[in-house]
Amino acid sequence: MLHPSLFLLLSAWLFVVGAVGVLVRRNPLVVFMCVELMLNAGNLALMTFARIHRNMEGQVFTLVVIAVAASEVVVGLALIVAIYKSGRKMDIDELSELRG
Amino acid sequence: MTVGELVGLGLVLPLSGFILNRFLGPENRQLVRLAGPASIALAFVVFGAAALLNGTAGVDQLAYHWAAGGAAIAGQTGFTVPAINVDLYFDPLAAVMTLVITGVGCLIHIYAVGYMDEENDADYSRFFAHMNFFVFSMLLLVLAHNFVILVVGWALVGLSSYLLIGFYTTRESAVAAARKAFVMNVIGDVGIVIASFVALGAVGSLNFDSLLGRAGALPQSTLELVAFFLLVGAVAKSAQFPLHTWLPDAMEGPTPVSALIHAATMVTAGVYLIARFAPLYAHAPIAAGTAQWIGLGTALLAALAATAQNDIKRVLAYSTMSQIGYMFFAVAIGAEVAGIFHLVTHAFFKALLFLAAGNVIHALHGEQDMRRMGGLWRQMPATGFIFLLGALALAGFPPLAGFFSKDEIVGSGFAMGFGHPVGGLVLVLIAALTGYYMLRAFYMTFVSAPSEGSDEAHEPGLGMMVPVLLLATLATTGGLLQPGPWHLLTDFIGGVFGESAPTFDPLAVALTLAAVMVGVGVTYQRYGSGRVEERPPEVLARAFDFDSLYQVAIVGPLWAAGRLLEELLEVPVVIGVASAAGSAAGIAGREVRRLQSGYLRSYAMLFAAAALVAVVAVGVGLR
Amino acid sequence: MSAADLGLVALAIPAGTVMVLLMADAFVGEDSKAALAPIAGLGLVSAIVFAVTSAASGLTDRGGAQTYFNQTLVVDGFSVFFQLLFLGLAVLVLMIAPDYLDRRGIQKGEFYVLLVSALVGMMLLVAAVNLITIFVAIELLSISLYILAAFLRRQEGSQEAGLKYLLIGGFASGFLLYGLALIYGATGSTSVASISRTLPHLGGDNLLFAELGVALLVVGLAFKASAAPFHSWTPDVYQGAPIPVVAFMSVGTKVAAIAVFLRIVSGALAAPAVQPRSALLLGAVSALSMIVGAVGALRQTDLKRMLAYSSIAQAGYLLLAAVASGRQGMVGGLFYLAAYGVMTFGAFGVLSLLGNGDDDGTGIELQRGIGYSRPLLGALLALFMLSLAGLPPTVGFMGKLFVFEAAIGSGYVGLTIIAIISSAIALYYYLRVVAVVYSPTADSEVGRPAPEPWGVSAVAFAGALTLLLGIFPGILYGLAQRASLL
Amino acid sequence: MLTFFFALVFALSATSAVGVVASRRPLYAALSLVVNMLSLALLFILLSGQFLAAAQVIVYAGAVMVLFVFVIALLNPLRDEGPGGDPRQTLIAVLIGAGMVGAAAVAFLGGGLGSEFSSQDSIAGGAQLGSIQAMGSALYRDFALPVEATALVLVVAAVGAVYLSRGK
Amino acid sequence: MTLLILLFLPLVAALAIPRLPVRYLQTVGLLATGIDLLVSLVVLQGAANGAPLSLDYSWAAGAGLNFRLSADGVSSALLALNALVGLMAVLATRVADIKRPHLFMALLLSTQTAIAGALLAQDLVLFFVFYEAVLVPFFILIAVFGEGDRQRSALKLLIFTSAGSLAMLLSILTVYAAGGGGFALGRLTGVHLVGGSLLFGLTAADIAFAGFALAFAIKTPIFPFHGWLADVYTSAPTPVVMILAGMVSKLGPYGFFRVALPLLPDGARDFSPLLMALAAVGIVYGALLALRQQDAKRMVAYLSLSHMCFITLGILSLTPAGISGGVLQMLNHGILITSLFFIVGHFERRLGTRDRANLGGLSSRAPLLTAVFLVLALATLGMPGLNGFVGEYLILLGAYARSWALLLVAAAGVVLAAWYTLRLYQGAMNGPAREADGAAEIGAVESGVLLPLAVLAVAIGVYPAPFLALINDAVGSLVKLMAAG
Repeated sequence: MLHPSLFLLLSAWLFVVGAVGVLVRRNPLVVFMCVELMLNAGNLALMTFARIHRNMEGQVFTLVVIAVAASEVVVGLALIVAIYKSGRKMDIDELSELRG
Repeated sequence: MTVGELVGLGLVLPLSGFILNRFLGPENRQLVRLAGPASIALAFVVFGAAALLNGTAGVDQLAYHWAAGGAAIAGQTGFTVPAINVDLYFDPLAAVMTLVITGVGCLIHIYAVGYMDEENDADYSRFFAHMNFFVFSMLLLVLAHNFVILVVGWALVGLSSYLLIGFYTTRESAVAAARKAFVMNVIGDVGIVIASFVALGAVGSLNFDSLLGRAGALPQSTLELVAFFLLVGAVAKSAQFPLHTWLPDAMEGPTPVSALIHAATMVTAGVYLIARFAPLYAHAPIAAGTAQWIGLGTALLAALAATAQNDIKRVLAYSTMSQIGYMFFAVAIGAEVAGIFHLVTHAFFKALLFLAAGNVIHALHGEQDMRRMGGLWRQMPATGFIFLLGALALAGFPPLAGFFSKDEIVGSGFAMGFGHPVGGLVLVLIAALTGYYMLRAFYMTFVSAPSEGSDEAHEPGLGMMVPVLLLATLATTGGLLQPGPWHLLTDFIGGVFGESAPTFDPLAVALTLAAVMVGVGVTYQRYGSGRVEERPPEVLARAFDFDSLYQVAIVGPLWAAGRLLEELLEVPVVIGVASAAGSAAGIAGREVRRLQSGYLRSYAMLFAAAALVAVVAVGVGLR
Repeated sequence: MSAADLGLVALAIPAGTVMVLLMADAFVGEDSKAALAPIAGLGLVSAIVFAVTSAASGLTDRGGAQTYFNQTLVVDGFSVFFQLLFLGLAVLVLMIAPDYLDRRGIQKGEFYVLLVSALVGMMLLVAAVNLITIFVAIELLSISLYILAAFLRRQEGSQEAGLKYLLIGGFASGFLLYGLALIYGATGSTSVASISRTLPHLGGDNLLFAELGVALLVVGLAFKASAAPFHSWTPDVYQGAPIPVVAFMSVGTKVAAIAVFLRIVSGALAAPAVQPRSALLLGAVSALSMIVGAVGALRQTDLKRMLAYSSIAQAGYLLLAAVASGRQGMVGGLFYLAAYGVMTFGAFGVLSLLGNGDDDGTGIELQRGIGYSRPLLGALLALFMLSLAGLPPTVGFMGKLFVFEAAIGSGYVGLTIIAIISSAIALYYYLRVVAVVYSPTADSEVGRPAPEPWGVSAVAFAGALTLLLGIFPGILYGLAQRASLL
Repeated sequence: MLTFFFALVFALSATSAVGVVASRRPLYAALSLVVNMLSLALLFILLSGQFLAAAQVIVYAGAVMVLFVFVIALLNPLRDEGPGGDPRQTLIAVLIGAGMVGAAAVAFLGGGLGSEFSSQDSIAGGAQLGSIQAMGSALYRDFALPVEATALVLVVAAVGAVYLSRGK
Repeated sequence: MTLLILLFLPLVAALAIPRLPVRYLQTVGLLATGIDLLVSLVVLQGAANGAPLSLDYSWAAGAGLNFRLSADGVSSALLALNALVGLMAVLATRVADIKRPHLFMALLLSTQTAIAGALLAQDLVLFFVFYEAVLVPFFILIAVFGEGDRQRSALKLLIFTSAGSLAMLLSILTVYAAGGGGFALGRLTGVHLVGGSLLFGLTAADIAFAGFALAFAIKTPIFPFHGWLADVYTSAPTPVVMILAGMVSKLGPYGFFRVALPLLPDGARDFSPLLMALAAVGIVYGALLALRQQDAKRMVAYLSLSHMCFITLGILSLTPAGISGGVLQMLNHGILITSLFFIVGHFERRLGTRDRANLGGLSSRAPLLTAVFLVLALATLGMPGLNGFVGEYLILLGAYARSWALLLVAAAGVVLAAWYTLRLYQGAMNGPAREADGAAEIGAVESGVLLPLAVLAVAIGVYPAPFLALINDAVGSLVKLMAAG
């Protein structure tokens, strides 16, 4: 049952669901979560490939991604808080002053 | 001095007269009075000397190399830059022409000293400068020995003509007439230019000799083409059908200009040209035939038109056209000497007529309408007599000059040419018309009931009368050059054309004389009794209305074409393409801006869709 | 120390500078944060000295290269070329930034820390020869720039720019990561060298993974290079972010991304089975960028936005060099990258100096007549516009020439035609600015602050380079040849 | 047993992901994400990534998600934010998603399920994949540079977060 | 060194200008262009003696670029014309009337360097660099100092010409790729492009030639690529349009002569009939539109179109006579169109109008202007004895060598030229005086511009031999090459 294909398919599913989430959700927090989902999908693929090839590179990569994703979240949340503090609605569609 | 140097000197004299008058004249009227006629008189003397020294030889005098000519390049097609010299050719034909030009020109200059006296200093000097320049150009034309110099001379006389027709620069009609004359003459210039190309292509040189020397050996089509395009030039310059409409309008110029340029000399350049290229036309029957019919047709058409004109100068203008038609006919059928003979005598009596008319116009302060003249015989008997003399000479009354020259052409018409003796008969008919309209002009001006205002008219001063009298003498005695029993002109220039003594045709003389008598008789019958209220046929008065025809058929369509092009092509398409491209880009720019909605989700959407396309294209589509 | 070691030191110094700045920030009073700029500058200049020494002591296209850290990093002519470019850029930005920050009231120590750490990310990226290093480097520079874009944290525009950049950047990172994972999955290694060895022998699923991986890698990098259709963030972020940041990121991110294209996508990953597909993808992205960038800039009324679109088009030209491949493409690409850096920094630098008070004042119409009121800056702005337009005798022209030359040489005539059409359109909007700059106005003499000596000398330096390298392209061309990987 | 366990985790992961996207409330989305991450940690264990599983739980499910929940609470916990707006947008998004899933299916299942993982899970040096020894030498010998760089990323994030959320 | 002085002196002056007080602007401009004119005569001397000056520096060695200049007969003649036209343009500049005189003068001078560079370049890239560089100062000059819808006009100039030059760039690169190393003109001469019948039966050489042809056809311009012409010429200030029409338009035919024909003789042969036909149509087209124009400046603009088509007709006839005529006519047209635009500008400045309806009867008030204008107008319409005729004669000869139809169409253009030129001249100088008031006579400055040009027009017309001799070698070698290839 432990077919690599299934793991990869799951990772693809997670990726796609995350991507679709970015496309449809308007709350920046949720969008963020969706991005995390996509990164996690990448991680799952990396872990699967590491298992296939039986080397540590994929695992190290995954660890790095986890750290990086955490950093991104920290920055993103700080930014969202900053925006919230300046009194704007939590809707990315509101963030469309810059356009054209 | 050699003949060549004399010729060069003779050419330069009028040019220096031009320069003197143009640059020093405006401040010094006295200088203009002197330098204007004197430069021409001196030139006449110089050319006389040259003619005497030269005899019947042909002399080529090189002035300088105009263009060195490109080196021939192996294997190339097309033409190199041809070698072109500024050189002058003086032979009996040129001698006759130069003497007529400078001789008659000198007399007219002298006349103009008085005639133009009312002009202010600037205009006075301008007039003489341009007259001198005309003489220079005309001399260059007849002395040319290759096509390029011919074109230069040809165009420069056109320019002088333009300048002098438009002498009264503030008069709208004069300005328009000048432009018309110029543009139609440019058509002629272009014709000669094209002729020169064909010649260059055929013989590799622009020199007349290399073409004429091999005229018999060249393909027929080449000869016809050269002859045809030369004919275009000749027709334009000599105001022959269909490029004739500028000449009547050209009468807007001062009368001495009409006398010199539009009667005696420039307009006969076409005749000279065909004579100069006689060997060519001898081998180009189609072109020669065309020339012949053009001459005949113009002679008839102009004579008919002349019968219905009321402006005295216009009568003379149509008459000039008609007489040049005679000359065309003559040179086209191979009677070159007869043509040149008529050219010479015509220069005398037509200049005389114009100057006489000038006297009248001068006396009436610019009035040119014969219906408002009449009865001037009383105030101006001398002018009247001289006008009558000129009219009769033109009509061909013996023993005046026109009698001999015209008879020689009519006789040739019976004897030679295309469609003889029809040509001769038409010429006889025209002679009758000539007699009619010239006497009509005389009657209307001098005899019929006087109109008001003509009382103050008086004979001009001596300065104007002397040249008129000299011309009258020439018009009377000019026939003595070639009266039949002896033939000085043929002896002199016949060698150029290989012609021997002219044939004397009594029948032609008799017919012509009779015809003239009929014409004169009709005039006497109609006008002898005094003022006649006449209504000449409109179509004749307007000379068959070629002006309107050209306006409708050529000028109008050109303007319409210009307008159509501007409105349908230039503005919307040629210029519009930039705006169209600009607005297309602008629209695209707007679309891109619209896509850039500012909504993050749509950015991500675009991103994801593009990524999907990329993945599918790479992974699946290209398998 | 070998030449490569010197290059490694040049890379290490900025990383150390980050730490120094962090500490210095703690000791410097709120009112004198501008003092951090010279500190950072000192560090970077010393790094430049090392990099120059490294380049001068025999590090060329053919020799002297060395890998470090178990083959995750390489110091070669290529990387040192870019180190120099980035270091120079950062120093110039440090020259214009303090005054701008003062004007906008954001003179904070964090700015310098983040600027230098983004620089480290860029320098790491061009030297990275391992997929993990590549990813970390990209994230390092990205996260630094997300924050810098939002550095005017009280300004709505800047906030919006930062958040948009961050969200769509994370989205793109997802694609990039997945691509890298697939490449790793196909080859079993994250080392570029070993991938490059394995790739030609792949077949079946693994080849497919590799191809899809490369496709996603291209997508992720194209995002960083702001190439269409992954460009959407660019105008918004450029408009909202502080100008010195834009000057830095517009050059740095794009140049670094293109460098990865040159080294990795068109270089190491250009196995026969993969190369045609990645070239097709790159070609399509390049063509789209050239068109979208040129067309999008047409109707802009704000210079920053216009330059953003123009940078999209420039990305297209740069990718053209990557598509062209081969030595000529590489050298032409390197030349144009440097040219792009100089002129783009210059353009944004002038804008940064022209701003006043609490508004950037970057509307095109606002520049009317500055050719007279601020002759030097006006002339420089005009010069940078001409250079971006690719008109001689500027470096922009030479860059385009070499890139197009390479593209034609490799047979990409169609792409070159698109590039040329795009250039033609671009002339319109660049020269429009020039005309505005020199349009006489009634009151163009008033209301401008005094010039700032450091900033002005920075853009003047860029201007001098723009002209000098345009007139004597041989200098830069020689450097590019030495830096070429092929 | 293992198969059942695997199937359960698999299903949990797939559905919790959908929960993240489909939850109308951010808090539910966050909780779904926690479930998802935990399920992934379990899968990591199946893939011989014990260390990573731990990291996943600690960093993601622990720190990151706490942060999320904290911010949600700070902002507006009850705010309802279903997938809304333009239904066309959603439709296109779903279509794109379907396309991607299709592409992935073709790529990953094109050749059938294929063989299972080999039972061998020792790496080249002899150590077991994901073992602490292997991890240690990989992190601190082979990939020291990216790991150090990651440290710099974390520093940057800290500095940035402090700057952005700081009061004045 | 002489060439470098010739090339860069105006640019150096232009760079010095921003620092000058306004009252020295014109003096410096005159000095720079005047000295440049003298230097150009030295260069001309060299070419006339069969020892053309040239130089060759390595520019960007690795990239195959060389800074290679040479001034053969054709180049040096046009260089002298450039310096002359530049001098006249500076002379025609009214510093006091211009809002930003420094910028104006600096740009005006910098055009000199750009044009001279294009005329001197012997390296394709160098040629392109200078050719493109010409555009920038003109864009600013028109966009900033022009009249009417000046920004639009400037953009038109930009869009049209840059579209052309980018096409040329493509061709340059194609030729370079086929040539295998270096951009030197001499090396790439007659380069062989592989690829027959790529597109609609066109060969690679044809397509490359088309790129060049498009650029030069737009620059010249010839019909139907002249969409920018009327608006741009009308918008440009007098000194600017003098250089633009007098010199810049020459870069088109010069480009054919120097670049397109020698590099791609096969393409030239294939395209020659089409281009000749377009040129012939353009002659008549320009003439018909010139006839209609009410604005004297627009009229001169279309007149220029017609004449430039003549030049193109000659050069594309690929015959020695036609090419010689075309090249000579470049000089003639440069002299004449410069003076005509100056005269129109003079009307506008003195009388406040250039609407032909308001002009008339100036001859009595301005005898000197009348005389000079007459000479120039006559030369323009191709009066034999003046310079325009010499070129036209040879061009028509070249056309005749190729086709009767072309000859006749072009000849019709000659007749129309007489018509519209006289409309222009007579409309202003003759007829009854109109309301436009003011002292129309030319003063010292205007005479300084017009008299030398008129004297040149007469001199070339009366004694063209030295001018033809000057260009003979260059034309000869081109024709030899075309014949061989």
